[in-house]
Formats: sequence, structure tokens, C-alpha cells
Amino acid sequence: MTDPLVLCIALPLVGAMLVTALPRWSVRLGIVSALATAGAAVALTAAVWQQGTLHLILGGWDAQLAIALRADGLATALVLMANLVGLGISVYATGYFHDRLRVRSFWPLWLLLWAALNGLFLAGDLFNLYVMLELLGIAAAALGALTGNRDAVAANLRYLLVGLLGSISYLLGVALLYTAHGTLDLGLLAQRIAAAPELFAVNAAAMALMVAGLALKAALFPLHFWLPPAHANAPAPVSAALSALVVKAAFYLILRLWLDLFWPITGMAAAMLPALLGAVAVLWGSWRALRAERLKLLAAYSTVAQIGYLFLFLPLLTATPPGPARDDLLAALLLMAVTHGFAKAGFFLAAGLVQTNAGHDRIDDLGGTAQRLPATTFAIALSGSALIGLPPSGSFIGKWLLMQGAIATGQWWWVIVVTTGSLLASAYVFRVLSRAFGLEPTPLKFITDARAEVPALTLALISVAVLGLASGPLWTLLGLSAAGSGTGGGV
Amino acid sequence: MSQLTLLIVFDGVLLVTLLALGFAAVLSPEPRRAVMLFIAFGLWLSLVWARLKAPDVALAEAAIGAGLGGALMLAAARRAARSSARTDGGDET
Amino acid sequence: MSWDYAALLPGAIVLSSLLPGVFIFLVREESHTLRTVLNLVGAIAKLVLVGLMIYGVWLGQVFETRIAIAPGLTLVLNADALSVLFVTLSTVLWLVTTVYAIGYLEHSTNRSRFFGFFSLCVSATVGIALSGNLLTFVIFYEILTLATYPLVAHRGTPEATRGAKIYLAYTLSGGLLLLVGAVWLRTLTGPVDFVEGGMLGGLSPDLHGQLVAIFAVLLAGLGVKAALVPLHGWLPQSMVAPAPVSSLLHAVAVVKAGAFGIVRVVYDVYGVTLASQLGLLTVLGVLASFTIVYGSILAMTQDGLKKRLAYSTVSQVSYIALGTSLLGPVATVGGLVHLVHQGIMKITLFFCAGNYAETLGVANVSQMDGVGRRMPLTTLAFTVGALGMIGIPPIAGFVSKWYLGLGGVEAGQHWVLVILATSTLLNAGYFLPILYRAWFRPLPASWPKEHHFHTRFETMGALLWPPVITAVFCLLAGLLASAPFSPLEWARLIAEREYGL
Amino acid sequence: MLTAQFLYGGAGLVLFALGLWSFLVHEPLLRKIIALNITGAGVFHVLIAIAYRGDVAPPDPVPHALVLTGIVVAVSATALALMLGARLQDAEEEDRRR
Amino acid sequence: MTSMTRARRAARSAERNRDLSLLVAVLLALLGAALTVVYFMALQAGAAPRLADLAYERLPGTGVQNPVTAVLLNYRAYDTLMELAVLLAALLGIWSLGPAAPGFQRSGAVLAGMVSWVVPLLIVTGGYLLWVGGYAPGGAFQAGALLGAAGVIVRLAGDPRAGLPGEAAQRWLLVAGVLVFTLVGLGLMVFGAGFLTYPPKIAKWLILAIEMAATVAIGVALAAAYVGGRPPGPQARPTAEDEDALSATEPAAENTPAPSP
Repeated sequence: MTDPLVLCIALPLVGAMLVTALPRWSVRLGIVSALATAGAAVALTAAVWQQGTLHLILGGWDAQLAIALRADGLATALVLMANLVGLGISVYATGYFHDRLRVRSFWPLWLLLWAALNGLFLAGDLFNLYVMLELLGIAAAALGALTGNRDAVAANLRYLLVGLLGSISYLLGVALLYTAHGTLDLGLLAQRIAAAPELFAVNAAAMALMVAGLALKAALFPLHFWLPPAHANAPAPVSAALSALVVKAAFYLILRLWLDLFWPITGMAAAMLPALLGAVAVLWGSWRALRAERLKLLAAYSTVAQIGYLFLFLPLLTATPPGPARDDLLAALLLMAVTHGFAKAGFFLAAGLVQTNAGHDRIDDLGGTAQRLPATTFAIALSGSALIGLPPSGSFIGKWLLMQGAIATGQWWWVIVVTTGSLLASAYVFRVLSRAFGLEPTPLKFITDARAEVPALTLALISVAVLGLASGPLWTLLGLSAAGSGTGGGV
Repeated sequence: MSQLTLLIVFDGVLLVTLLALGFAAVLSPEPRRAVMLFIAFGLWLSLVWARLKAPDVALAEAAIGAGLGGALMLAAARRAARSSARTDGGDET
Repeated sequence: MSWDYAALLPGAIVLSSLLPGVFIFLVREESHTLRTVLNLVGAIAKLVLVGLMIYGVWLGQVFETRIAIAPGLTLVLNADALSVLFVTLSTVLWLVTTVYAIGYLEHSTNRSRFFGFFSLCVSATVGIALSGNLLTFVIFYEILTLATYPLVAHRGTPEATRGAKIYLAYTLSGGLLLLVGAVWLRTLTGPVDFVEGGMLGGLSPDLHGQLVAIFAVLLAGLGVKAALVPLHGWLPQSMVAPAPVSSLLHAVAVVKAGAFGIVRVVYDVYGVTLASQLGLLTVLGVLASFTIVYGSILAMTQDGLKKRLAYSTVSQVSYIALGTSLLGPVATVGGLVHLVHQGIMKITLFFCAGNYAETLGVANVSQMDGVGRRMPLTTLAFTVGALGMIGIPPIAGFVSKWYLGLGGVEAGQHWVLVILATSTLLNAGYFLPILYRAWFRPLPASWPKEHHFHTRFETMGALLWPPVITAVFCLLAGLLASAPFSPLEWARLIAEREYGL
Repeated sequence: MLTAQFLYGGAGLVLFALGLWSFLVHEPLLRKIIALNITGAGVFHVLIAIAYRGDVAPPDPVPHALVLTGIVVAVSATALALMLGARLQDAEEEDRRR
Repeated sequence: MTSMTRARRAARSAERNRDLSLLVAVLLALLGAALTVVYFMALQAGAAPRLADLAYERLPGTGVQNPVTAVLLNYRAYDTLMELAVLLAALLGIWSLGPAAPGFQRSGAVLAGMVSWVVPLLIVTGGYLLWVGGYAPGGAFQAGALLGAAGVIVRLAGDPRAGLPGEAAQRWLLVAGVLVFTLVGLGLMVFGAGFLTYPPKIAKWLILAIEMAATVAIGVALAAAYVGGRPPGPQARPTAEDEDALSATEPAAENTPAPSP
């Protein structure tokens, strides 16, 4: 009997141990582990698709005493995204790192990070989530500093400290909840919180501590200050993982707590604050991306903005009564998160190729890449259009449903934020692309590099074509009624 | 009654000392001193935890938190001191 | 989802250029023949498929491809009379333009990229034509923007980059407005399917205020591509693109997509009756009339031939909007038929302009003295197109203007005649001097930059025949206006259906 | 028992706030790390306090285990942060030498 | 003069900092007060026994008698597994930053003399703590910490490697904890018991095996963390200069002719 739920976490962990112990074999063992892990994620998705939410209590003890793993549609979709992106990053990394020492440092940390990601998405226990967060944060900071240059080390040191602060704040929230409710299991805790409205103050304080800590890790404006330097200075595959997956994991946790745990106590006012900060993040992040001098810095600021969009959904979810319309919003939120995962990973991988081949990533000096690096430029264009939210990308549908929800609930001001953000995003994406058609020879020779370009292109293509044209399965995976708020919509 | 009072005094002394050590560690600008105070804080903390019937944790805190963490910090403090001495020398020449 | 022939055909029409396009991206730069074969196979396959569809629609068959991209969001491609009109126009002109482009770009670089995006562009255009609901329309509308951007920027010069940027800034903003309007409308009504006669008629009058606002947003979005003044600024700037691209922008794809969108929104979303009740038609009519006059006046001031043609487009495309804004089937016929007529006339003119530039290096009106004697066939084609634009019978343009005028009278809007007359005078004012120079002024001593092709004609065959063919179309569309399957007859069919006659 | 829990837990909260304050206002890396450790110790202290169930009843072992885990996590993070700091110092010195 | 302005500027910024830190202090004091009130409410919520009673009730089936060990290695073994991974990740991060700095000068005779008896004592105590962890205070962490402490002392006494074996062996020792833990868990899953679900009969021995591996891994990891860098070995580059030159050119230097600066 093997359980994909466990394998998703155990396989990368074993892989990490093997590449640590056998550094000579790290690339081969690493790729095998990546394939095996992604396979487990696919198997998990298949299982959830067929059986619905999976639940596993480890150790065979009572639910409250032991740690539970849980895979519902939301978690599974993110696991699948993270593992496909992870596989792409792994393939890319085999061609990216050439220095032996760096190869040996990368693989074990990367597999540990991967294990932490899967563990975080699948965890059903508050303290276990804390451990996963720490593993994630430590592995991410170590990977980010891998280039060893001053900026990277400084940025990732700051990232590590900030992440630790966030975790501690989260842990205090957990301690308060355990004090008041006597359990750490997410499911049980949700019941007890719902059953104890008189403990509003305690629950609200715990929520504030936890969400604030996680918002720090999710880089919600104005707590985003650490992100751009950390993501921009990491090696490209690591930047991709950090921006596409790690930040997303923190957001996932906020969403999980918000929807599953604290739903009874979150009112409109509570939802409005993160949404307003998200709106500022959209505008500010996009603006800074537009002003960025380097391609990777641009991508990093774009992450700040894209995370902002996700927070806009909170007041809409609050204002929409359960039903097809709310299901649509939830699915759209997930779709935007997943699309951004693929698109940003593709973007960073392509940016890494530009940087490697051109010798720099200063946007103003990147004329002519469309001629010399056509596939890479195409990957940037594709993932860029997914970042803007142009059709047929997944984020187009996401934004469509977001705006629909905003108008339907009378919160039309988010429409202005979304449209302004999209315009700014087009500006920063096409600022890069308009250089690309220039006549300058950058880089000096024509380059195709399949092992590195295929992952970037594939990830970008998934964000555009697959998610945009066939996002229906997400609804099924989430176990939601196929909505179609009206006539003649559905199939 | 008097036993209870004694206990409360005992607890009070434990806690006040703990907090004082914490404040001192945080407020000390000199690295080596701060680390020493932090180690003292950690050891005292393990004492408090022993009082709270958590001997396992107390042992771990003494050995890992105060002991090894302190050792690591001391090494860092030493490094910082060395480096600042070097840069000061560099500035003067 | 039934996968029979009728459900596959519209999708297949879109794919018939999309798939070759994808392969063209992968073709090596030197493989000229392979690329040409792919291009032509796609273009001809599309033509055959469209022929099949016209035949089917004539027999009363219903063609509809539906793909659910998300629950409640469905991509619908279907063939009604209006979409057939536009799809046929773009398919025929695409074939001609492809031939022309192959000749035009004979020795330039990055052709695989060019033709790849070229194919994407026409795929998006037929997607727009076949869209069965507003969502589908928005999706293809945005894809069209993206696919044309690399074409405008193709040359990579600073001017090209700048022009492309301006183009993008306008069209993406327009696309965003369209998106907002579409989403807003959807929250009121559910999926916005295109229905002949409109689908908003049953809505409660309380919502009419919102409907007016939505119309304004949609019109602003569509007006950018349709180059309604004051949203036309991108059109002259994007003239830096290679000539086949200009043809595509002006006659086949972009501008047409905007005008077609306005037609769709007025007739098949709002319904012409509701639109008239809400006073939307008046707004549209005023805007269109202003654009017609303003564009013509600006065209007169341009010395650059392509710029002059560009402003002429600004003016002429608004005829379509003008026809749409007049309540009554005759005006509708005039507007719709102009969709086709303007396309074939303007593409002729752009092809000719491209020929002058490629063969003689002539780019300005002031350099055109005597080109008629040096390049008689090209100039003949140009003359047909220009006279058609002015509205001289029996060329296509006359038919459009005749029906627009009649429609104005029918709707009791006699001021339309004034607009038409003014515009005709202005058209004559900026086209006749060109013709005069071309035919009657003496040849200059030398041409600015003359190319000699190894051919017995005045220029390369692939450049010469496309404008000649389209000029013949212009004549035929006028002469055979009342034959079955002519653009006019088809427009009449659409008008009858829209007005439920 | 409740009094002891409250008293000790309250001390933990004071430590939490104290560490947080120091983390926010003090610039040197070592001080920030000490601050973080004290913040963490404050949270651990709360957990140990609620595990305490008076002199008679045995304490709740679950928070104890959580704290044990937390201590190891904290020392791991401390070690990595200190080494990153050392690397940064080296890099800065190198820059200055150039 | 410049030094004077610098001093003045420093003074002004110090003043501003003092104001700021005072403000932060006031805010955090408020936060602390609020948290204390909330904490008081949480204590009175009546969740009182929490998991304690249940944990003791199930203790006989765990294979150990020390309740904390039961939580760590049985009820919540998964947490402990991941925690070992955290420790490993931190160490790998440290290693990725470059080779260890050379050790300190050889210490005086006093320390050297101390090493000869303190280190064995620490190791023996560690073994003892590991063994008693099953039924009394102690266990893998405490034992591992003592091993680590032994390493620290050895390093202080002048051995740059802190008494650890060569890199290859060190790597195996480091991963031993997580590897044994995971493989035991997976093995149990394959044999039908479920991941990390010990059959009560052999629970004691499985836990002991895991604890032994974990002790070694923790001890080695802590000592290696104190060493502070990749152990010098045959594969590693010898000097710090090489490493820096390398990091400065990555990734630009890879397979492309670097353009002129």
C-alpha cells in the first residue's frame, strides 16, 4: 500500500538525502527524484480527482493527537502546479549550473525546498505547518544566496530574518489557539472556532498574528521590501522557484486559514484591509517593475503586484453568498495563482537565459534578443502576456471572473485597480519586448539551447494555452458546482 | 499559606531574573557581552522550565539553545570584533 | 459537445491558418519554399473551408463550434450571415496578401517570424468574424492585437519600435475597455451571445442607464481599432510597418475588426431598436460623421502616400459606423457592404503604394509625377481603387455611398447627404491630384531608388498581380452588385435578418 | 495553577514583545539574531506555561515536544543566519579592499 | 571638518532613531498588553486538559514511557522528521557558502588536557541520555546536542574539523537521521501499517533505531555548523580566493564570450 499523499513529501526528502550523501551523482539522482516526485504529484491529483478530498492521519492515533495530511482540491491543484514547475526548474537547472560545487549545493537544498512545499500544501496541522514554513524559509534563503555575491547574500540574509520573524509571529498565534481550543488539527480547530463565538477576541488575535506573519512571507505590501532584491539576485532557477512557488505557499496558507479556520470571524472589515494592501501592491509593484533597470528585478516586482491581485479576492468572497458565483471566485483565485506560478517560473527561466547569454540583464541594453534568442524571447512574451492577463491565458479568465465578482458585489473600485494594473503590466512587459525587436546584436551570436529553453517555453505555454483554454478541470478538482451564472453558458 | 507565599516569591524571583537577563541581553550594544548575557538568559530559562516540570525541554534548551547557539554567536562576535579592528586599522592608515 | 462536421467547421477555419502559422515559426530562415508552401496551403485550405461554409449557410445549415474554457465561459464560433461576410472578405484578401507579402519580403530577414505572426493575425481575424458571443470576440480581439504587434515592429528600426509602441498602447487600452464593458454586461445578463436582432431587448428599463454606460465603454474599446476620432492616433503612426502589414491593418484585420465589433454590438447585442431608443445611434452617427470629415481633411494635408491613405482609412471606415447608426435596413446594407468594399479598395491602394516604394522608391505624393507611364498596370489598379473611394460608378465605392444616402433619406436623416457630399468632394480633393500627377505629369529624370526585376512586367509578378486582382474585384463588386452572392446581396440578406423582415 | 500559567505565560509575552522591539530597532546582525531568539523563547515560554498543570498533575507533553522542535529549528536558523552574516562581512571587506 | 559633520549627522540620526525606537516600544507595549489580555481569555476558555490526558492514555501503546519522547517520535514523529530536515537544510546552506575558515591556534595545555576527559564524558553522557530518553528526561536531541558540544570543544582545542570524519563519511552521517526515519516510515507504509505507524510490538526498537540515527545526525550537524563551512576535502577547492573568483563570474561566464564591461 502506498499513498501518493505521503510519497509527495517522502520522495523529495529521500532524494535530498541521496544527493547529499552521494554528491558525485547529484545531477542524475536529482533528476530521478524530480521525476519521481512529479509522478507522485500526478498520482495524487488522479486520486483526488477520483475520490475527492484525501485525508490521512499519520501514526494511526486519534486525530487530535497525531498529525493529519490532507489533500483537497485547492491543495492538490497547487501541488500539481508546484511539481510541474519544479520539474521544469529541475531540467533547466541541469543545464544552468556548471560549477561542480554549486551543483552539489543546489540539488539537496532544492529537493528539501520541494519537500517543504509539498508538505506545506498537504499539511493539516498548525504546528506541522510551522515546521514546513521554517524548512521552506531556510532552504529558500540558502538557495537564494547560492551565487555568493554580496547583494545576493545581503538580500537573502534579510529574507531569512524576516521569514523567521514571520514564523515566530505565526507560532504565537498557534500557541494562542492551542491554549484556547486544545488542538492543533485544522479540521477540529475549525469546528471549535465555529462553536465558540464567545472567544472572538482570542481567535481574532491569533488570526492577526498568523496572517501578519504569513503576509510578511507572502510579501504583501508594505511587507514586500525584502522580496525584490532576494528574488532578483538569486540564480535563475532559484528565482523561479522563489517567485513562483515559495511566495505562493505563504499565500496559500493565508487563504487556507482564512477560508477554513477563521471564516466564522472574518467580516467585511477584516477582508478589506488585506485587499486594500493588495490593491496598493498591484499598483506599486507594477510601477516599480516598469521602472526596474534589470530584467530579473522587473520580474521580482511583478511578483509583488501579482500577489496583490490574489488578496483582492478576499472581500469578494466575503460579500458573495455561497453558490455558483462564489465557487467561480474561488476557482478564479486558484486559477490566477496557478497561472502566475507557471508564467513567473517561465519568465525567470527565460530571463536567466538572457542573462547567461547576454552577460547581463539590463533591459535597456537588450536590443535584438528576438533575433538572437528567438525561443527565449518567445517564452518571455508568452509568460509576459499571462502576467498581463491577456487572452487566452489563465489569468485572463481569472481577471474576468474577478471583475465580474467585483461588479456583481458592487465593489466596482477593484475593477479600476485591475485595469490599471493590467495596463502597467503591459507597459513593463512590452518595455522588454519592444527592445527585443531592435537591431542591436544581443547576444553576439544566434543561440538555441534546448535543455534550458524547452522548460521555459513549456511552462510559459502551460500558463497561456492550457490554463486559459481548459480551466474547467480546476472547478471539478475543487469539487465545485460547474457555475455558469446564467443561460446557455455551460457545455 | 506561607508555603504558597514562598512559592510565589520563588516564582517571582525566577521570572524577574529571567526578564532582567532578557532585557540586558537585548540592550547590550557590545556583541560579546550581549552574547554572554544571552547565554545566561538561556540557562536561566532552562531553570525556569525545569521549575515548570519540563525537564526534557530544559535540557535541550541548556544544551542546544544556550550552549550551541551561544557558542555559534560567540564565534560570530569574535569574528565581528576582529573585522572591526581590521577595518579601523585600515581607515587610519 | 457534438463533434460532427457542422460543429467542427468554424474551428477548422480558425485552425487552418493557426497550425501552419505555428509550423512556420519553426521553419529555418533559408527554407523559402517550405515556408511558401505552408503559407499557401493554409490560405487555400481556409478558402476551401470558407467556401464549404458559405454553401452550407446558403442551404440553411447551422455551423457552431463550442468549447468550454471554464464553467460558464464558453468559446463559441458560429457562422451567421454577418460572420460569413467578414470571414469571406478576410480569407480572400489574406490569400492575395500572402502572395504579395512573399514577393515583398523576398530578400528581407526574419521571414519565418513574420509569416508566423502573419498567420496568427489572420487566425485571430477569422476568430473575430466567427465569434458567437462577446467573450469569444474579446479573446480574439486581444489576440489580434498581440499578433499584429510583432508585424508592426518587424523592421526593428527605432521608428518601427516607436510606432509599434504607440499602436500597442492604443489597442491594449482599447482592449481593456472592451473587456470591462463585456464583463459588466455579463453581470447584468449572463453570457452575451450574439443574436440577430439583439439580446438585451427584454432587460428591465431600470438597467437602461447602465446599458448606456456599457455602450460607451464598449464603443471606446472598439473605436480604438476602428480608428474613430479621437481614438485614431495609432493608425498613421503604424505606417512604419511593411506594406503587406499596412494592407492587413487597414483592409483585412485590425480596423475592420473594430468596425465589425461596432456592427456586432449594435445589431446583435443591443439590437438596433433598443440602441435607437437609448439614443446610442445618434452618438455613434455624430462620431462617425465627424470622423469621416476630419479624416478626409487630414488626408488632404499629407504628402506621404501611405499617410494619406491612412487618414483616408480613418475616414472611410467610419462609413460603416455611419451606416450602422442609421435606423433602417437600407442604411444597414450600405454600411455592411462598405465593410467589404472599403476592404478591397483600400488593399488595392496599399498594394500599389507598396509597389511604388519597392520598385521606384517613391513614397511621397510629390514624387509621383509620371508613375503611370513607368508602371501602367499598377497605376491603373490604383486609379480604380481611388475612383472607387471617391464613389465614381460603376466601382464598388459608389454602391456603398448610394445605399448610405438612400438609407439616410429613409431614416429621415437628410444631413447624411451633406456628409456624404462633403466627404466625396474631399475624397476627390486628395485622390484626383495623385491621379493627375501619375498620368499627366512628365516622368522625372530618375526615380529615388529604382529596382530592376528580371521580368517583362513593370515589377515583380508577386507584387503586380495582387493589386490588379483586387482592382478587378472592385469593378466586379460594383458591376455585378445585384448578382447572387455579391457583397451587396449578402448585406441585404443580413439586413433583412437583423430587422426581422 | 491558572495563576502560574498566566504569570509565566505573561512573562513569555513580555519576552516576545521585547525581542520584537529589539529586532525592529537594532541594526547589527548579531543583535537582531539575539532579538529573534528572545522572541522565539517568549513563544516557547508561553507553550511551556500552558503545559504546566500544577504540582500534582503531570504536564501536557505535547507543547513540550513542540518547544523541543522549535528549539532545534531556532538554532538551525541562527547558525545559517550567522554564517550568511559572516559571508557578507567577507564580501564587504573584499569590496572595501578593491 | 568632515569628521565633525559626520559626527553631527550621526548624532542627529541617533536622535531620530531614539525617537523611532521609543515609538516602536510604545506600540509593542500596547501589543504586549493586548496579547496578555487575550492570553488570559484563552486560558479561561476551558480547553484545560487539552491533549495531556489523551497523550497519557495512549502512552502504553507507544513503545516508550517518556511522554515527551512519545510525542516526538510517535504521535508527532512527522514533525520531528521534518525538523531534522530543517537542521540539515541549515547546514547545507552553511556549506554552500564556502569552505570553513581555518581553525584557531592550538590552545594551551589546560584546554587540551580538558579535552581528553571532557569529550569522552560528553559522548558517554550523550549515549546515556539517548538510552534513558525512552522512560526519563532525555532523548535524541539532548544526546545529539552533547555530541555537538563535544565537537565544539574539540574544535576549540585546535582541531579544525571538530573531530568529524572526512567529507564523504560526514555526509552519510548527516543524512542518517532523516534517511533512517523516512525509510522506516516508508517501509511501514509498504508493509501496510501506514507511514510512520509503528506496530506496538516493535515500536520500541524502531524508535530506538531512529533515535540513534537522529542522535548521530544531530550531533554531526551541530558540530559541523560550528565548524562553519564545507569541510576541506579532496574534491573541494583549497583556498577562499578560488571560490570568490568563481562566484564573481557566475553565471555570466558560462559558455559565452563575456562582452566587454
